[in-house]
Amino acid sequence: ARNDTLVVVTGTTINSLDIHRSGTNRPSYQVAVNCYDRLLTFGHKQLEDGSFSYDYDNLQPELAESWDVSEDGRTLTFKLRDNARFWDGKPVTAHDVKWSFDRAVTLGGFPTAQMAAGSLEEPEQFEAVDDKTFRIRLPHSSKLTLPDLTTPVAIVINSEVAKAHATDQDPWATEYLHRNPAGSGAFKVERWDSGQQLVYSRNDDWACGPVAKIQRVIIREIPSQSTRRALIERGDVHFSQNIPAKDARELEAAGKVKVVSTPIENCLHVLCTNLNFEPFQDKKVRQAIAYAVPYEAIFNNAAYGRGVSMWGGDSSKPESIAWPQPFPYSQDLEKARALMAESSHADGFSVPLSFDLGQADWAEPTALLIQEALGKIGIKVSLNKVPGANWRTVALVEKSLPLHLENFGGWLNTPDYYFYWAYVKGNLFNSSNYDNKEIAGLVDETLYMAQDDPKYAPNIRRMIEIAIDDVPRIPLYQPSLNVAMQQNTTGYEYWYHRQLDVRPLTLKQD
Amino acid sequence: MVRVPKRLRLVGYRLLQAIPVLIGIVVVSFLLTRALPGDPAVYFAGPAASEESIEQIRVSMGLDRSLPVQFFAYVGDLLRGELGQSISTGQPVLTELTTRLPASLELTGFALLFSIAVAMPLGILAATRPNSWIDHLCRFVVTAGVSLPTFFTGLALVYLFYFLLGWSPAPMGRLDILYLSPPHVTGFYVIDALIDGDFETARAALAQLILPAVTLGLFTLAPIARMTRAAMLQVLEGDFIRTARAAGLSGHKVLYTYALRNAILPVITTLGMVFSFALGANVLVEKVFAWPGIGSYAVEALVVSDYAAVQGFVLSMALLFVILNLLIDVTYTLVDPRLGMED
Amino acid sequence: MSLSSVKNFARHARYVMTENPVTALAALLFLLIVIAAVAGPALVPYDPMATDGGRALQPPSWDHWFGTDHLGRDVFSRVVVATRLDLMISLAAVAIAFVIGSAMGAVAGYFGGWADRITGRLLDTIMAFPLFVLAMGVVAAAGNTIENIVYATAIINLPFYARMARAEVNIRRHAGFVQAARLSGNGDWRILAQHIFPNTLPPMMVQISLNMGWAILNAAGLSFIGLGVRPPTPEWGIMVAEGANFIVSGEWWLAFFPGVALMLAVFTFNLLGDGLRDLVDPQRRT
Amino acid sequence: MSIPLLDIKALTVEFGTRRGVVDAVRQVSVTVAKGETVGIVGESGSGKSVTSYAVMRILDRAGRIAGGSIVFGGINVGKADERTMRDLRGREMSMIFQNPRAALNPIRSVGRQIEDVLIEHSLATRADAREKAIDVLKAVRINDPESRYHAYPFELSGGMCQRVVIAIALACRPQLLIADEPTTGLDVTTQKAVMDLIRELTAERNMSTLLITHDLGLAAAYCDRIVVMEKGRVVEEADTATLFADPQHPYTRRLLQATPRLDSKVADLLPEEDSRRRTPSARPPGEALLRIQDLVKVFPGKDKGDEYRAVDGLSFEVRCGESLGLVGESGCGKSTTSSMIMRLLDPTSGSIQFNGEDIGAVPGKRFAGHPARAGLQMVFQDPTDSLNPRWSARRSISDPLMRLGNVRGSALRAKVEALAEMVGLPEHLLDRFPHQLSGGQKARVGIARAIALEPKLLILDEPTAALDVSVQAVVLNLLVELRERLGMSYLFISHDLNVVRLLCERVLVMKAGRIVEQGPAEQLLDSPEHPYTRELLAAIPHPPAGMVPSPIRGEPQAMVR
Ligand SMILES: Nc1ncnc2c1ncn2[C@@H]1O[C@H](COP(=O)(O)OP(=O)(O)OP(=O)(O)O)[C@@H](O)[C@H]1O
Ligand SMILES: Nc1ncnc2c1ncn2[C@@H]1O[C@H](COP(=O)(O)OP(=O)(O)OP(=O)(O)O)[C@@H](O)[C@H]1O
Ligand SMILES: [Mg+2]
Ligand SMILES: [Mg+2]
Repeated sequence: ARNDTLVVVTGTTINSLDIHRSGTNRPSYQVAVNCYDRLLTFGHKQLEDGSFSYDYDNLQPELAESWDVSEDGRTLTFKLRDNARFWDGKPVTAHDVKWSFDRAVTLGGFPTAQMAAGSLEEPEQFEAVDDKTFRIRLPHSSKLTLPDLTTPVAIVINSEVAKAHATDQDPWATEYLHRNPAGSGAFKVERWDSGQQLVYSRNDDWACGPVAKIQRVIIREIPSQSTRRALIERGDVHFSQNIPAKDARELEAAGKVKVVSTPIENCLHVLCTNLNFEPFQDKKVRQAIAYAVPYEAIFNNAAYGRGVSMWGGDSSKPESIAWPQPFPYSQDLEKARALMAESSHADGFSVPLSFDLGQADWAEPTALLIQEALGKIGIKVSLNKVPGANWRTVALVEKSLPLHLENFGGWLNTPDYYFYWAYVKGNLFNSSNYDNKEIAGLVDETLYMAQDDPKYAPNIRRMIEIAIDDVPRIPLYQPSLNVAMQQNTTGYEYWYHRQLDVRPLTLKQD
Repeated sequence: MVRVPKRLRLVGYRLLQAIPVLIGIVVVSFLLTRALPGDPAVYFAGPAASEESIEQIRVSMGLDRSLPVQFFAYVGDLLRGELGQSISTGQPVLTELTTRLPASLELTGFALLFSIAVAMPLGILAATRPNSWIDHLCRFVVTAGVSLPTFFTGLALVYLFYFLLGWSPAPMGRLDILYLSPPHVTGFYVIDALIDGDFETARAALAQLILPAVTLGLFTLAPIARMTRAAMLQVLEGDFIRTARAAGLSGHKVLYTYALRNAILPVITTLGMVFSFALGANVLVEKVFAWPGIGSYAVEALVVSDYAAVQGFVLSMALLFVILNLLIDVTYTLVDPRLGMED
Repeated sequence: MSLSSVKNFARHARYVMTENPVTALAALLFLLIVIAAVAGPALVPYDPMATDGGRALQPPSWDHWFGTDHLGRDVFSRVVVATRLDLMISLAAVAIAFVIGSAMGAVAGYFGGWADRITGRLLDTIMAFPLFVLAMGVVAAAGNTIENIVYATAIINLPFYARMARAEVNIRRHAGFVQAARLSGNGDWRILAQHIFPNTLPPMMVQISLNMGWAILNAAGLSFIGLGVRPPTPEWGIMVAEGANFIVSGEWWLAFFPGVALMLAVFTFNLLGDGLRDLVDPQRRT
Repeated sequence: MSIPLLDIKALTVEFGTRRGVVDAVRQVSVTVAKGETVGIVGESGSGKSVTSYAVMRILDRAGRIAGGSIVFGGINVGKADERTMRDLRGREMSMIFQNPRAALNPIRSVGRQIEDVLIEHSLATRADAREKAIDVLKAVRINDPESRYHAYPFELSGGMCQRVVIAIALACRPQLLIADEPTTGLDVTTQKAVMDLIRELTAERNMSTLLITHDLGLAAAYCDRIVVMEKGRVVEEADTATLFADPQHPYTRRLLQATPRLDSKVADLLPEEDSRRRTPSARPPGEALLRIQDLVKVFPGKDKGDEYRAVDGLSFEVRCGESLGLVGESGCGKSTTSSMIMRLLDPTSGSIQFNGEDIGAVPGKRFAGHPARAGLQMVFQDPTDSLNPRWSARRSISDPLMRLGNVRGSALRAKVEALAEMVGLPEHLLDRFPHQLSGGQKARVGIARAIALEPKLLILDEPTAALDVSVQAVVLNLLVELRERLGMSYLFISHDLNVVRLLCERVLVMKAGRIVEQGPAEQLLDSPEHPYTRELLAAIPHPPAGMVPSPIRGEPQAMVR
């Protein structure tokens, strides 16, 4: 019946059912979320606007019934649920967990990198003590390890099924799992028509939480954004994931459908200057730009007011360690011109401003506004749209874009985690080529440090202070994840991985 | 006695002619993909991949080898019928092509049917009344069709017929969510559903087809109508039309059996061109209507430098083109007895 | 050209116009487009690039005849200013395609043999690509600059001219006047260039006008998939492409006005074709 | 005479054109009685075809019967509705056209085309249509009608096609047959066969025939009565014998005179007072200018063994100052021969010696720069086709002067104007484009261009075939004059022996790429030896000889507008 089938539209294509496989794209992570279980998960909390979000501070068991951290924090022991079974009826064992984790740290690429963020790097760290006991040994204790176990990469796969389909060339059964998930999660994949749709059907025997209310979920891929809007507005679909800010504002105003906008934790839309590019080596130039950016206009015309403003902060010495937090810049062309005049490029210069084609909905208006504003302080900006594939290469790998718009957001919600990726020389999202010994040292020190360590807060404050003063990355605003749903659709929860977790969703009978 | 082998030879000659074209296509598509910016290894490695894992993937994809080596490897794969795996969709290119090509063909075919059904009568009407206001009106109408970008027409039609009026089903691809796709026989949903005896699904599939097909069809009206008009005008001036009229044949017979059949040849040529043209325009229409066709696939593949997918797409298109030309030739020989008999 | 022949031509042009009202209309529209292209930036009420967040997405009004876009830029000004670029793109693309394509086709058609076979296969190869996809590929590979868009458009139009030129030259290569030219001591190249080729112009004119329209549409299509002209340059195609996303949310003017401009231009070029043919066709002179 | 079958009274037909209304036919009255054959003659554009279209009511959309009446078998054709007309057409009256190949639907088998007519007029059902169609084919004496039934027009020769057209026209046994130049484009022997067939069939069935032609000889041979039209009007109407014996209207006389006859001289073709009359003076032939030896041209076919020997071992010579005629039926290789001599086509073997030099050895491609180029020129068969449509007459004539003569600027202007004057082309026409010139004028431009470099040898490939007789008369006289003035030699190609005789001292008769007979013109034509020559001669329809009236009165018709 229609009432227990939920129809979701997305604009992106799911290209694999296996998150560990290299080449699997971001939209495919939802399969890991919905069809597999992890050892741990987060609880949820209600936000000020009444919507629900996962709660970073509230770790909850998923496959693990309980867990135990050793005194030195370097041994983690998990007890698995007795009743947890894979879809084929086989009980979930510690061997499956070990096999799955081994797989994640061995296959390379993204899963390995993400596991490493939690200091999970080698198979030797994982041990299946017995069928129901699983142990992790860490080289050092880390506050990131447990949260990292909630990420979509830390899933537990039915190792027997997988091994049955493994071959010599493909010992980790990537070919098989790519098309055939083998999990214990709340939903199974009923069919997958590549480029068209993905259909989930409920796993009635799910052990790690309340069985889902919805029988089937159809994820339809609709590339045209306006078609997606028309569909949700006409009521032909229940849920539209990740809608543009403009639609969010307008749909909310129209009131026919529910719109939920959640600021994305640990995520910033930033204007990055590349320090390999000569003019940007001058801090004055970077600050001048930070004072020239029309934050307000960008927030209104590119973000349509969705998200959190990140300019006009009170002081250049941060008081809190909250991340992200507003930088003390706001548009002040006088100041900007003055700074330019003092800088080594008083006569201005020309620079291309690049952005990712796939992000054009916010990046393009933003870039246009920045182009215009920088023109006023003598920086001639030309715009450069970079197609998706190319973007990663030039922006993040080669790091060769002089001036560009970037939108990194860390899954693990701590400032040091963000700084690790975005401010430390050589790391992927440091597309500014920013190199600051002090920040690097501070990150090193704080990355694994517990947040209640007394040294933690001052270090973080110092980090932020440097970032404010040096501004290699100029924060524009903290974006929101916007979704729209029909009035009868409830139970939506925001997750840091920005995938739709269909497990708690319900459809009210009407 | 002489005729059949001569025509057969004509077809054979055509096939031979296709060989250099196919070779050309293979080379061009290979070079084109390698010229694309972006590094598939980087893309493939996914977010947060390290330098060495990218390098590892590059090696495993064979991208570290020199271009000629890559080319020969590619040709070798091709000869083994191996089209490779698409990195953007994670499916073997061959699978993608076999599921998506029918979708595109169904759409294009339907669009052309629509276009022919509208453009040919308009062309004939215009040709029988040259320079009258009807003629001008026809010209105006068909030109208007080709004056707007397809994606604009498509979105405008969606807005009007789906969003405002609600007459058209949701533009969500080939079939509404309520229906299951019919068992695969030809890959054309309407036909498959009919074969299955499932008229309800056939109707639903047809309903999904209408808007995109009209969008695409509008774009192809002009060349067909223009060619029909020109060819009809020329034929109608012919002496044999006068003979037929003088022999007292009815206007209908003169117009259709005598004039139109003669005028149809250049129209068929145009149709062939329009078909390949429409397959290109498909790219945009498919995007608007979430049509899981080969065109939208190609766009995505191109944007992410998905070599195998782009090459597979181009190759299948080239084959289609060759087949299409053969079909046209065969139609020609069926319609025109003179063919192959003189030079 | 002597004065009298200029006069003759003018008279002929007038005759062509008056004889076909549609051509006259097209000529008028073309004039309008040319004026907008030449004087556009001087005529418009606003700076086409100036953003103003305060007046974003305003519907058409007295102040903003065509409304404003999502950055508060005046759509009317942008539409008018875009004329020059669009005209340039289509003219350049068609000119390149015409010159190279018809030269290739003419040589193939005249000399036949290997030249013909090689060009034939080359053209088949180009034609075997769905044309728009080829354009996409070229632009994606070479980068989305205006020049590359022009080249891509030229490449996909080239086969049309080449085939047409080939066919038209081929039917004339044994014509009486060609033989006569040979008797008059003309070599092959001169015969091709002076005698045969000019005679192929009338049908080519129709193709030219059709392609000029297509060139703009092509650029628009490229913009739609993000490979078009770079922002913030006003260009009809990209304006329609961007505006198209606003249709469903009710901001119809964003796509509508540039769409109408585009349509009008394509329309003008299309309709102008027959007139152009008549203009270059001496058979129509009386 | 009883009530005529067809009675046209004061017929006026108008055409609405861009430049106002054109009266194509004015006040024309013609009657055709049962069983009678009436000829309508007149020059191109005189309204013959339009009259016949009006009778069938198949005028173009622009045309309209503006006055008068056409009554056929008691039915007023001008007023009848379309249904009635459809029944009438094909069934009661039918029509055949010139260029039979084009008159048939190219992609429908001839049998089907006949069936279409039979079925349309309910004279056959689908079941027996085929049988009846074959009967019809038999009636027009097509041999092996069963297999011809399946043939497409392109598989039949011109004469055969015309038989099929006649078969279609006569399938329903109509009472009136209108034949609009039924034999133009066919060669003389085929013409005779077709005309004889029409005469036989119509006589057999007691049908009436309206024969439209510009060939007085043809009309004389086949018609009972002749109507002469000029500029849309009937100027004279009489029994055939009367008309030829005593033409009344000056136009008729001029027409009669311009038609070459067995005994006419080239000057006789023009009225006596016409200043352009010329008489060729007999000159002693000089030494050989052009010597052809064993000339062979083989066209490769699609397959091996398919090859075609268009010219098969030709040897002859043209002496200085001589005019040599080359005759033969269509397709016998005349044009191929001339192309080879002109070095437009490379011979397969054999030699072409011009002025003692073997120019046949120089490849045609490179002959453009050869010193002998200017000495060899040609006037083409089709004046329209041989002029570049984008070039004005002046430019066309200038071309050889600029390329080979190196004449530029005002010298060029003067030279072109002198040439125009020489060929009788008024100066104001020099700036016109070909389509703005009449056939005769175009022919003159072609001649002016050919003689611009004062060539030693001029090949004339049927230069008058596309022209009206009166224009032909002027052109022939012009050619005589030019030869005298410039001392050229002519190789005159034609299939019309009468014309050849007017101009040439010596004649070669060609058949299938070989020469079958040659000799002095008079002798060869008076006492032909080869049967083929005799056949050619017999096929030419002649107006009754010796009836040329005394000097024509009235003003000479201006050929040049
Ligand atoms: N469709 C038409 N529109 C305008 N004028 C026409 C049309 N058809 C014929 N005419 C005019 O009518 C006149 C008579 O033409 P018609 O075809 O009857 O001549 P004809 O005697 O048959 O000549 P020919 O020997 O060349 O066939 C010509 O001057 C021609 O210009
Ligand atoms: N290029 C060619 N290839 C093959 N066959 C040809 C070619 N040109 C001419 N022929 C053939 O050669 C033969 C002689 O042709 P040609 O044109 O010399 O005849 P003709 O005597 O001039 O006839 P007409 O009186 O009809 O002009 C014809 O049967 C023709 O079909
Ligand atoms: Mg006529
Ligand atoms: Mg000839």
